Amino acid sequence: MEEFEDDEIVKKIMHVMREAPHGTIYTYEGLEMILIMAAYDQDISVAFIDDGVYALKKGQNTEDIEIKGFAKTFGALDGYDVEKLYVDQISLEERGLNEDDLVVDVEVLSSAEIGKLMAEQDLVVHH
Amino acid sequence: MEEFEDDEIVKKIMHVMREAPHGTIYTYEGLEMILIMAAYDQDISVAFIDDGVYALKKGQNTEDIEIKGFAKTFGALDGYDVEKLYVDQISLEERGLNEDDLVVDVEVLSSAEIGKLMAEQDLVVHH
Amino acid sequence: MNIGILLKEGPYNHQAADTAYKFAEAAIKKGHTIDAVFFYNDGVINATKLMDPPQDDRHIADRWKNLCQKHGVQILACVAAAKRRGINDDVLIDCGTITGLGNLTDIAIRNDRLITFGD
Amino acid sequence: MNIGILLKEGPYNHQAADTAYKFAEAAIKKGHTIDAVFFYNDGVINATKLMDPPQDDRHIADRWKNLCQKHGVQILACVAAAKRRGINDDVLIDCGTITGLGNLTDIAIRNDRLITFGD
Amino acid sequence: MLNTINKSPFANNSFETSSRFFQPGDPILFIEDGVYAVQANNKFSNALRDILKNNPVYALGPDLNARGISEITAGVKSIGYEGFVELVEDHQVNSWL
Amino acid sequence: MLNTINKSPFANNSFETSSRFFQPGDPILFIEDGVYAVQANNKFSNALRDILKNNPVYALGPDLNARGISEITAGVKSIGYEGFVELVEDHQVNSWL
Repeated sequence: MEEFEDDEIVKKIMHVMREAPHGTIYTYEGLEMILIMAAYDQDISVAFIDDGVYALKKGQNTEDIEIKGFAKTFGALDGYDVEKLYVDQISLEERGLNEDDLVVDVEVLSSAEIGKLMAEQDLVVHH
Repeated sequence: MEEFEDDEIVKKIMHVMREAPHGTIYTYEGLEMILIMAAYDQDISVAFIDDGVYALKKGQNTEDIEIKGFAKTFGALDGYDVEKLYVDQISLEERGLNEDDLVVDVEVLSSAEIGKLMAEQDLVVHH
Repeated sequence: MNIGILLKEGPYNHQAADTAYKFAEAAIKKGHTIDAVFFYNDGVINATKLMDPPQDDRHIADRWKNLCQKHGVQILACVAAAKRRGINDDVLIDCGTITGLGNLTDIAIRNDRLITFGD
Repeated sequence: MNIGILLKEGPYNHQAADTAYKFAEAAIKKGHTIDAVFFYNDGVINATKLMDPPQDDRHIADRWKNLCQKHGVQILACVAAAKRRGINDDVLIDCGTITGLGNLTDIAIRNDRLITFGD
Repeated sequence: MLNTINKSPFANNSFETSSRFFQPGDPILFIEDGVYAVQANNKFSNALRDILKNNPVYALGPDLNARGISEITAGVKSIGYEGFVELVEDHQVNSWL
Repeated sequence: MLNTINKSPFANNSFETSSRFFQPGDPILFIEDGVYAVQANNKFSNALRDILKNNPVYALGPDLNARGISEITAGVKSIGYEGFVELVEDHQVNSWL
């Protein structure tokens, strides 16, 4: 694979958010990675699984813990051409949440459906 | 409390091992802390709960992962005057282990019994 | 009341450093003495003066330095843990000290509380 | 086969740095090319030359330096993650480079695999 | 003894395990990602109600707000960092990690 | 796609969760503290046997040895770092963290 071809290659890259926000930085630094990779015109998707769904919860206000919030950025990902947001249905239900609780429109899928999408990727990165 | 009294004070300090060995350093650096505190003639005990019981498993050989093993040191803690080793019975059973699988003689107690001992401590440190 | 703090995770990656600081701040405000903040495990990364977060973010190393300079809180990093992770006197924050676990034992003995923050 | 590695945890505290290294070593032995090891999150702590573990323990920073010097593996640390944790050019291991996430994206694009190690 | 729990009960077993060790009357304080345990009507609500029979239960308000948790299980009290300090004034601390 | 799992199934839900996403035929590789899942006769043995019906399952031998695990669930194959590399030759990798 030669260097000059890089610009023409579009890889299917899925980012997986599986950790709760704020307790650790993984979701936030993961979001930074997503934004950069999207700027390189790759075929980006993001899957929210387990506590990762909490990253999308409405009403987060991090002022009192003095950590920068980022729910708004997740809500504006389509502005960065990241439009494929998948949420694992069981993860949502287990947490007593539904789509109305989330800051952005997402596609709620079964774990099997997300598993099939994972299988189609060139790259899966967990954060 | 004045400085010169320090030597005379004996505090009841319980160290809690709840993480598996080797995947993280907490058990190993926790052991280093136990050894130092024991040298200060404190009343030290160690409770092994959840995956912490794996720290005592016989037959650990870390050669191929090139990480220093430390099961032998746990087995020799009585030489450092650390003789109160408590193992949570449920944690042992859940992992299909029994006392014969461990590198050292321990007191196997119920969670309630260990909880009572915790309540008597001046200090509890989780590793 | 005299309180020691044991911090077991590095800055930014885990909230532990933030919670420990907010707790210390509130305790001081209520008239308590924070004797020391002792960094252990990855907690020693809190002690580097090279930390350089984005301008609009909190500066965790400066928080520890200020606790030390303004409120006399000892800011201590365990030497063995620090050496493993590349923290030495060359990069140590002002007012911080690299020390041994014996010092932590003294802190545990002489204070009314030793409170652990980690992950 | 061309392989990139993404390492998300610091040395010693998590086994991830050890597994990543052992994997890289085995891949090179089997004739594959490790294009780069990219440090992210607390992984950037792997890039400090101040690391000074006990003599009888493995030296993780030296492992990365050797991979770079002997096998041409790029050793890269994300600049934003590095700044938060006090890693800059002053403490960077020989043969290492501080770089941006764009570089990681290039690595993801040009290699057959990008394998994540973390915790 | 004050028991603090800082991990999400969905991801980690610290909530489930620690509850076997609580003594009657011990206060329990959820902090950081631990506060997800007290969100109303989730799968830990029943376990929490059992604990509330014998133990006062608190959650750190700043952490609840950060995570957008506005409805919490009845009987759980939201407190600030000052409240955390007040609990520490009255109790030794057992920080479950 | 090769799925790697590196957390103890007792402490973390990554084994339980990831198994909902496996595709038939996908190899599964347990590494680091993940290898506790394949210890014979523990509470995950049944879940593992279900997975073995549709997926080849491996565990990293150096990690098994480090943890003193000598008996593993029937059907699980112990491999070295070279075996890990061979799996990577044949598959993209999904590292569950």
